[in-house]
Amino acid sequence: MTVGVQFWSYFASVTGTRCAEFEVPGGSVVGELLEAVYQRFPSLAPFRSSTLIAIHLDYAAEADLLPEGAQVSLFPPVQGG
Amino acid sequence: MTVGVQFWSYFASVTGTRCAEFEVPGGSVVGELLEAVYQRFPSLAPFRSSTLIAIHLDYAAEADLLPEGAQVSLFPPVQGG
Amino acid sequence: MQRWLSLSESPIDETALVGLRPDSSTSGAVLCFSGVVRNNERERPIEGIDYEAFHAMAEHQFRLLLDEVEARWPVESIRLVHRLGRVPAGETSLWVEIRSPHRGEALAALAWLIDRMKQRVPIWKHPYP
Amino acid sequence: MQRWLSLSESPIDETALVGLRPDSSTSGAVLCFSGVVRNNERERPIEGIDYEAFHAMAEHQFRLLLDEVEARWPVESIRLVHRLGRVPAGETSLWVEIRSPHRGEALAALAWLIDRMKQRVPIWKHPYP
Repeated sequence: MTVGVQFWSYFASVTGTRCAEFEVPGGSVVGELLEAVYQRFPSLAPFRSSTLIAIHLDYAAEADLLPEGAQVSLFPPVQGG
Repeated sequence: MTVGVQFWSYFASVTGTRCAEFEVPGGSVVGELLEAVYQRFPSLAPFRSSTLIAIHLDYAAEADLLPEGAQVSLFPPVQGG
Repeated sequence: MQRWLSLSESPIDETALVGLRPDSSTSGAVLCFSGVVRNNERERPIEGIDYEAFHAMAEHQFRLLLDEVEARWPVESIRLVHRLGRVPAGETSLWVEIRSPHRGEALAALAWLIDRMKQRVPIWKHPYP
Repeated sequence: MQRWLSLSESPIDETALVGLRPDSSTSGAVLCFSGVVRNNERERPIEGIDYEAFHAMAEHQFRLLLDEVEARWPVESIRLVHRLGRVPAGETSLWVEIRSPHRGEALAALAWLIDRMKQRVPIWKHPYP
């Protein structure tokens, strides 16, 4: 299945793009998608431990199942205010 | 020496006056003045444990010496805001 | 620390006070508290509260509290207004604004200042009618 | 709990917001926080901050936080405005107003809400120049 990934804040500079699409097997979890992301954008891998993940508008963890048609966002720590 | 005493909030209702003067010996402390106050206004005595005392604009304790020409205020707990 | 203190029978014009806030680009936090007279006191309905003050001592005690705030927290400015006399329910009786570099010290200073005010500043409430 | 949330590139008109505060004579406490952009970031001078937001998720996360405030404290209303885009130093980027019966819950809810916002709401600061 196809998963859309958006990169926010300086993650867009690190990857050189605001969004990308990935093909992953049905039943994959977020962590498996991340492996594909880091394969295509190795410069993003060093930020893995502080990366926040959302599926659509809610936070997600690496162990979470990717739903059909998932829109995933990856971003650094937030800093509103 | 003469000491002026002011009564604030419902202490003015309890004593029936906003101010009074008392004669006390030089070298008296606040507690001795209070005895004279409660002698003239016995209805105020039951409030003694919660009574706040000021000399001029600063809080004072019963053991504090009364300065010459002291203006003393007696009032119930404060409740600004 | 800049300070501005007012005890007055006039209504507190919060919009005007906010409009007159001094400019500063060194303070990251502005915390503003309005104490509003509620329409009940100990669960009995009231029209408002008549605030009585020992005016000179109240100002003096407020100044002592502001001195202590200044000694304890890196506060840039405090503006404080306490209304006296009759204040109808729904209107503001106390307005305090604290500016500081960060929100933590503004929150701590505000909580401390109001707690202390209620112990030290000779103002009394007389609900009416 | 009444709530009013706005994420917008427009300057925050605090005077107007205070003027539009809904009347209430049941809330004794109104606490208002303004987060102002400082003219330095980690001790280096800056002109301002460009706020980037994942807008839809930021609104959703703010709503979840407001749900949690409502569950935890007896807050009567919250109005929250976060400015996005370029905000020059000295201008307000965040404005939050909390009304509650007493000041204790307003102070607790405000401190909690801002702390959580800084962990959960996808907004990022880019100082300029």
